[in-house]
Amino acid sequence: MVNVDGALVAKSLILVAKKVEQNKDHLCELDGEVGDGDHGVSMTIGMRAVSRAAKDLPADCTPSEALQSAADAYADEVGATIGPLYEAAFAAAAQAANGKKNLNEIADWASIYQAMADAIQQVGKAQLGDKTLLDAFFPAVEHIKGLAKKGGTLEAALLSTAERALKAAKDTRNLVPQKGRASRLGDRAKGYQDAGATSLAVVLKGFADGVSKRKS
Amino acid sequence: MVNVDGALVAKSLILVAKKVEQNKDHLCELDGEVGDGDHGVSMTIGMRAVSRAAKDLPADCTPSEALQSAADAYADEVGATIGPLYEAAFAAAAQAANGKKNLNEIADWASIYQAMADAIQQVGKAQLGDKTLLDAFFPAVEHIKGLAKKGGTLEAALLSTAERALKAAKDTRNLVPQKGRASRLGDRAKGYQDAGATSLAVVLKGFADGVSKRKS
Amino acid sequence: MKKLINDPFDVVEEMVEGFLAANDQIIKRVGKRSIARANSPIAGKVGIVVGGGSGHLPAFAGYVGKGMADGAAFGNIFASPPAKPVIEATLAVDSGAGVMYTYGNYQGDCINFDKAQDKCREMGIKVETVVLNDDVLSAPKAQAHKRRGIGGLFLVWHVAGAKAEQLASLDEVVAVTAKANANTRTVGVGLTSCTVPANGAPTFFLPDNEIEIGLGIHGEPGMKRVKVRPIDSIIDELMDAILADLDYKGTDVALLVNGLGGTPAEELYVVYRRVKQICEANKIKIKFKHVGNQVTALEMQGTSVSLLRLDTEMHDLIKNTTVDTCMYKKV
Amino acid sequence: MKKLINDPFDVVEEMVEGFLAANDQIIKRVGKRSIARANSPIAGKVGIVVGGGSGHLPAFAGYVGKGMADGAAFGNIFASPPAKPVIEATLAVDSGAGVMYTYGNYQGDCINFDKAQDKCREMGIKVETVVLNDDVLSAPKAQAHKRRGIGGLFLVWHVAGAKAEQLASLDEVVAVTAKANANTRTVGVGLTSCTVPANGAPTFFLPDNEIEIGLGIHGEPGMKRVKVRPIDSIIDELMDAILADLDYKGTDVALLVNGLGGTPAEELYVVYRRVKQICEANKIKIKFKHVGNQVTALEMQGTSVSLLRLDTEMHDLIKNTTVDTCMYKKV
Ligand SMILES: Nc1ncnc2c1ncn2[C@@H]1O[C@H](COP(=O)(O)OP(=O)(O)O)[C@@H](O)[C@H]1O
Ligand SMILES: Nc1ncnc2c1ncn2[C@@H]1O[C@H](COP(=O)(O)OP(=O)(O)O)[C@@H](O)[C@H]1O
Ligand SMILES: [Mg+2]
Ligand SMILES: [Mg+2]
Ligand SMILES: [Mg+2]
Ligand SMILES: [Mg+2]
Repeated sequence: MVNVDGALVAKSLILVAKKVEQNKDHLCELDGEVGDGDHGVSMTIGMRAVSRAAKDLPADCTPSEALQSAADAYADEVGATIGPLYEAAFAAAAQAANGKKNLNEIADWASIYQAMADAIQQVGKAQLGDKTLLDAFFPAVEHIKGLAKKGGTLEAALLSTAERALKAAKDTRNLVPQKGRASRLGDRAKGYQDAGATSLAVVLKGFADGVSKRKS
Repeated sequence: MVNVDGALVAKSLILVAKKVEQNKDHLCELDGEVGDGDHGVSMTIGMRAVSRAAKDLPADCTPSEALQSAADAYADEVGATIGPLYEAAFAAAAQAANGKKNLNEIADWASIYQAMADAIQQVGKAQLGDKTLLDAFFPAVEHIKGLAKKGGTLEAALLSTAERALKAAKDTRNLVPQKGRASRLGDRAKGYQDAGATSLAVVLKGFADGVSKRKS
Repeated sequence: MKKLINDPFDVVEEMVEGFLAANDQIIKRVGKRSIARANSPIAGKVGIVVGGGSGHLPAFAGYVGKGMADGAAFGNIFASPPAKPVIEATLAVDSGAGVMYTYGNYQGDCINFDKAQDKCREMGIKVETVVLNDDVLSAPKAQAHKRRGIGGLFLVWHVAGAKAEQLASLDEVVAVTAKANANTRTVGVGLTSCTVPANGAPTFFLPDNEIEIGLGIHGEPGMKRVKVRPIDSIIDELMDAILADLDYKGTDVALLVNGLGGTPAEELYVVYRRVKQICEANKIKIKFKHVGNQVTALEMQGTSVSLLRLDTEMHDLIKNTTVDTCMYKKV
Repeated sequence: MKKLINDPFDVVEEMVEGFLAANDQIIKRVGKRSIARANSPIAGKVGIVVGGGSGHLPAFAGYVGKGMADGAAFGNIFASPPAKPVIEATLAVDSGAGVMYTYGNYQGDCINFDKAQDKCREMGIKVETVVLNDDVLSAPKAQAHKRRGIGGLFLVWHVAGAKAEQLASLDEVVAVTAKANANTRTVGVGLTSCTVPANGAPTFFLPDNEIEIGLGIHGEPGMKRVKVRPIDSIIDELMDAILADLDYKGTDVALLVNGLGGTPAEELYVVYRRVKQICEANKIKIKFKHVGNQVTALEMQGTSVSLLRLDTEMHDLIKNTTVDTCMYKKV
């Protein structure tokens, strides 16, 4: 079993950043169908800053410190809608991880993901079904909460949670957006997968791979 | 044998205008290779004005009056390089036709074409080989002067003169332009057929068809 | 993608650097992504802070200077700035008379500016906000609060800036800005999309025979896609939408025919010609007219038409104020 | 082709109509294709008449107004006006102090303006001409008289207009205009071509990874085609060409980073940033700087950089003159 200490959380953040950047063009394309085509760019800019901050962390940082550095990086660099959402999410994650030397339990991550999703909802005021990243995140949170009760390895739990998020992201296709610029298109935005939900799935996959120390 | 009176000259001018407009896009394309892509447009604007003026002429106008109306139409509407050139050309044609009730002899047209080419040279100061419309016009003038000596029908003479102009226009491909904006490209402009030479051939074809009363 | 840029991720940084250098007589830098008038804070004057995503020049930074805005925050391309540069601009322009934020109605801007407002109020600065929502076609009238802000921003800020220049109180500046916004309507049409540099491909694809009615200023799709047709009939449709939304008949207006960035000025004058004909037919008197690129979307081709219904106060404010901002001057 | 137009053959007519209506405080119509300042002729003032093909706004008509030109003639798109509108403008602006024609060096313009000059002189009007040829890359230095006029026109007219505004004599206005021209150099780069409306297709095709160095303002091909690369290295090459052609080291300059019509302002500021670095490295002091669309080619994308080497006279002329033309204002 891996020991998910602050250093590994930091490494995971760097991996998340890499994955997001690899998906930049795809995320922009999705956003371009109904929005302004910049989602992949905003996420890349934010995660590049997160990555830089993670690399600057001391080796003995706590998980909470690592997550808070991500929040701070987002705060200054990104703006847009997604900036405050991820800033709040990472800050809430840091809060949820506070006092912990490591995040080795599925329950740790369940509470972190829950805190992140809640924070995003608090800032963005979106409801389930509004066709936002929450439509990927909330199902993922429910999923990992179930796994925390059931038990199993952390690696497997994070991976299947990321998969759950991706499936949910794909399901946003049928939703009519209620928030952000896509909402102005109404039914015209139906049929397109939500960009933010898709990037959220990429982020969760990044954490899963980072924690299980796998490469891709 | 047709009687080329003022009315038929007017009709020919209308036909020339129609032919020029039919060739608009092609002429623009040629000009666009080395110039600013507007030659077909300038010629169309000019010949539309010529056509309008020709339609307004009294039925009993003289050939000279018809040609002068074309000069006046060009003067006010076109500008560009081509405007003053054709204005001068039509005015010189009117001058050459002055006092004549009809233009039934090959020699009439030989002197008209000669006067037109000379006027263009006087205004534009281009030499043979400078890759301008004169490189189509001068060979055509030489050709019709030869025919005037040899004899034959006017229709056949004008037609073969237009053909001579077209061949000469095609031969401009190998020239390096010395006048106008294409001249700034130097050798880069080699290989492209000169737009003005091409439209000159269209104009001469229009006269030939107009006089022989053929449709196209 | 072909653009006059270096690394696409450096565009905003390098653009800001060039913008500052080119306008150093008018503005100063007050943070990495924030500027203020060189002589800020101006004693007794309400500070007007504008901002939003980059890619809309002259909006927003281009309007910092005498007669319009006092400070601005730059976001990334088409992305609202974070709260930080807004706060920096606020601190730089606050003379004690208070600060007004005014920007187009986009979720990202609202979230980030509100955050800045909260923080600045905590610091004891009086901050008020007027969010602008002139884009008629972006939501039905019953949901006008959801409409986004586009070209009309320029007209509203003309009024707001003039009022603040007179050293009016924060309440007065807010009131006249809200009034100007309530009397401003815009409709737009897009011919092409545009390319976010770090994206590298156009945001969407419009076939060569289709245009988007109701297009915004981010290259995002508009309200409906229609076939290309003569501009007069398009303008007729746009003006119908404006005139149906607010009663302009017989009133005085300030008018903007706005270019979206990639459209030649010649075409904007063809548009103005038709707009003026329609105004005349509706007995609308055009008191101030502007034809040009004021609120753009990178190299997008298209136009928007904005009308601000004037009362005497707004009319005189515009009339009597010289404007000398980075990118817009009124002698 | 997608444009905000009706019949492509009506574009110039409708554009002129809109232009006149939008600028009726500044100009009046004096012919079908000619305009003059509303208060022309101005007693004792040399009248400056500019003009050329349409498609270059603000050039040329956009510069009619206080501090720049007195009259202008509109040609068709990219086609010099005939002599007639030039004559109309001349008659409208001549106060008896004489008239100066000043325009870019294109064969069509030279022929038509010369014709107008001849006719006006026959009528007893004093007319002189200064043809502008700032485009370094359009001919080698030994054949500088063959060079065409592009973005630098704007800088030269700034000086010329200021001198005429001071009621200087025709000889003096001509002299300072010629001096400004002799001290102005421009180089340009094009990313895309443009579409003459009545043509309907782009003048030429540039692949998505190629640009044209030395491009003019008619969408015509430039001097050489190169692969896309970072703008800094392109600007370095352009500035090398300028600095090799005229000695700017240690001098004061007025500077223009010009947009060709379809390029976002953001990119022009990225260009300005680099130009400024190069000027600093060469101890060139930028006294006046302009970043924007001044001499355009419809919706062409690209930029040109112009430097005018100032002496005290030209410096003070620019500095002390307010400009209030149709499309350019200097407070
Ligand atoms: N209120 C909201 N709450 C949660 N997520 C949201 C909200 N509004 C938008 N989003 C998410 O943000 C994504 C768009 O982000 P992005 O393109 O970066 O921002 P912008 O719309 O400002 O350009 C959407 O796909 C959606 O998932
Ligand atoms: N000095 C000249 N004398 C004769 N013909 C000329 C001269 N200069 C240019 N031309 C002709 O004019 C043509 C270009 O005409 P056009 O495109 O209408 O004018 P512009 O170059 O002003 O756009 C050239 O192809 C050439 O044949
Ligand atoms: Mg977006
Ligand atoms: Mg041409
Ligand atoms: Mg955005
Ligand atoms: Mg031309």
